Amino acid sequence: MDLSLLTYEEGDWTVIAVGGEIDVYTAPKLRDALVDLVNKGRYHLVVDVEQVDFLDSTGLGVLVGGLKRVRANDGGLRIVCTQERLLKIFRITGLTKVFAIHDTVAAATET
Amino acid sequence: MDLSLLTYEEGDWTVIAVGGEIDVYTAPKLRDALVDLVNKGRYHLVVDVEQVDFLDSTGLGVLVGGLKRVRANDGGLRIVCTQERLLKIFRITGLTKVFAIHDTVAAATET
Amino acid sequence: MTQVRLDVLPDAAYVRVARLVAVSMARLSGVDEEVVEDVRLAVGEACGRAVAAHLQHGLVEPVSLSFEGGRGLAASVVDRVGLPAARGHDAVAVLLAASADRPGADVDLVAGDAPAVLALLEGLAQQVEVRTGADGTMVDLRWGTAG
Amino acid sequence: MTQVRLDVLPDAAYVRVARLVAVSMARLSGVDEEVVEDVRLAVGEACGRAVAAHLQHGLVEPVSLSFEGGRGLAASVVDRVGLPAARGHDAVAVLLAASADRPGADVDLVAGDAPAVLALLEGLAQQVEVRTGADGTMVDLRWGTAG
Ligand SMILES: Nc1ncnc2c1ncn2[C@@H]1O[C@H](COP(=O)(O)OP(=O)(O)O)[C@@H](O)[C@H]1O
Ligand SMILES: Nc1ncnc2c1ncn2[C@@H]1O[C@H](COP(=O)(O)OP(=O)(O)O)[C@@H](O)[C@H]1O
Repeated sequence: MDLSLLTYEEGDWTVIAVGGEIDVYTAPKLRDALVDLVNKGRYHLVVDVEQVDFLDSTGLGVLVGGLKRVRANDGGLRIVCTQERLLKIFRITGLTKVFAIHDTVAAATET
Repeated sequence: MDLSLLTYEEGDWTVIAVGGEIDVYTAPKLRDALVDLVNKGRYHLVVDVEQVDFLDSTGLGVLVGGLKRVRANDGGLRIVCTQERLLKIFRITGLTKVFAIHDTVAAATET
Repeated sequence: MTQVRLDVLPDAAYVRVARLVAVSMARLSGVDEEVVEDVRLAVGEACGRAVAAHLQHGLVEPVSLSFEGGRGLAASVVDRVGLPAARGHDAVAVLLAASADRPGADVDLVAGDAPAVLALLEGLAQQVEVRTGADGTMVDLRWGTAG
Repeated sequence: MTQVRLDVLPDAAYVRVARLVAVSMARLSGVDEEVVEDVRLAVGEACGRAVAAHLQHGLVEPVSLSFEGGRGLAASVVDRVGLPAARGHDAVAVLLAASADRPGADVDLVAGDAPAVLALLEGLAQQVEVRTGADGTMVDLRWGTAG
């Protein structure tokens, strides 16, 4: 029912590992975490959604919002996702063209 | 969502180990199993509800119906239950006075 | 004020839907997880009773459930089987009398026998109010300080 | 014929209740477990959109969802925000235009941006029908051969 967030550094990148449901109810928590990181000067973010069970359009909106914020600071926001269900959602909404989506945190933080 | 039934012999007793939800939807399946056993001449039954997640009044009705059937043949129907939630339901409906409720299958089949 | 209302056709299948909505509303209202199980069972019993009453009388209209959360939960279950008007213990007596001519627990039923159902409602809800009337029966269940 | 109807006040919290009912109805209707996830998300999106529309226009009336099962599932989500009357692609255009002046995705919202929501409805339901009008908007979603 709830959202879990685990944040850690991986080289130049800050990884946010998300678990649970990202929906209208929990998306604000993720948005606050992203805003917080940007305010602290972290502009290279990886959002790992491998442990996410549910993602809706409000969650997508928060990810797009995060991307805009880091881009405004010449940064980037990458996604780690191999779950077919979630990839389908990124595809349907055209966001596979907006986000770089990687299979692993290692691949996402490589360069 | 569904009901699982495992039937085995333990001395003179026939044990029905029930799992899942016993409700309006699945109770007929349990009733059929009990009727079947009685028709086969098994009048000493133990219903083990340790793996039951949900039990409602239709499930209780099936247990009471089973008890009536075996009693009509000088048999017995005992319950194995240690789950406080289910014991509460037996207590509220006065069925702790109707059924012999045991902690283990071993205790239920002792004599 | 009702926050969520659920109307279900009188079919055993939808008792499960009613239980799910009750659990969801209880969780949204911050009801303790232990008590949530009481809500699940009690609302299911009230809904099963109402559905059984409609089936028994050949009513095809839906059974209605209303939920109001907040600090606790109020759930109201309404059927449309006309009965003599009564409240409280008298209404319970009316329901028991009305169910006395029902087929026994051994035939296919959507609810357990009426004494068991009413005992569960009284035993599981923190407050129960039953009202019978020509328009039907209302069973009001409360937990915590909703409403 | 509607088997289950759910009315929820316009509050983000009840979108979860709508999702649960949708999933439950899909399972009762024998929808494949893979498709059940599509039902969960699509009905949630349609309900979130309707709730957001009510909130945006200050409507306090409930949003309505109707479900009809059988071999497959039909789910209908209705809001009461008046719009120019249109059907099909025109109705989608009306919804997109109506949402254009909405605050951006960054403020607290109950639904994602309209293009994303409509893309999800089209992408997840086997059939989508949108109708707008002075009484509000109806989004009809279908899977399998319900209705
Ligand atoms: N809340 C949202 N949910 C899903 N997709 C969104 C959301 N907001 C924007 N998008 C999508 O993300 C993509 C980029 O959007 P946006 O960042 O607003 O465009 P731009 O970068 O041109 O300003 C578009 O395809 C848009 O539909
Ligand atoms: N469907 C049911 N669900 C729960 N309790 C029931 C059900 N049917 C009967 N009981 C309860 O079981 C007890 C014994 O019922 P019953 O076997 O009908 O009585 P008797 O043995 O006197 O005929 C009573 O307390 C009754 O309320």
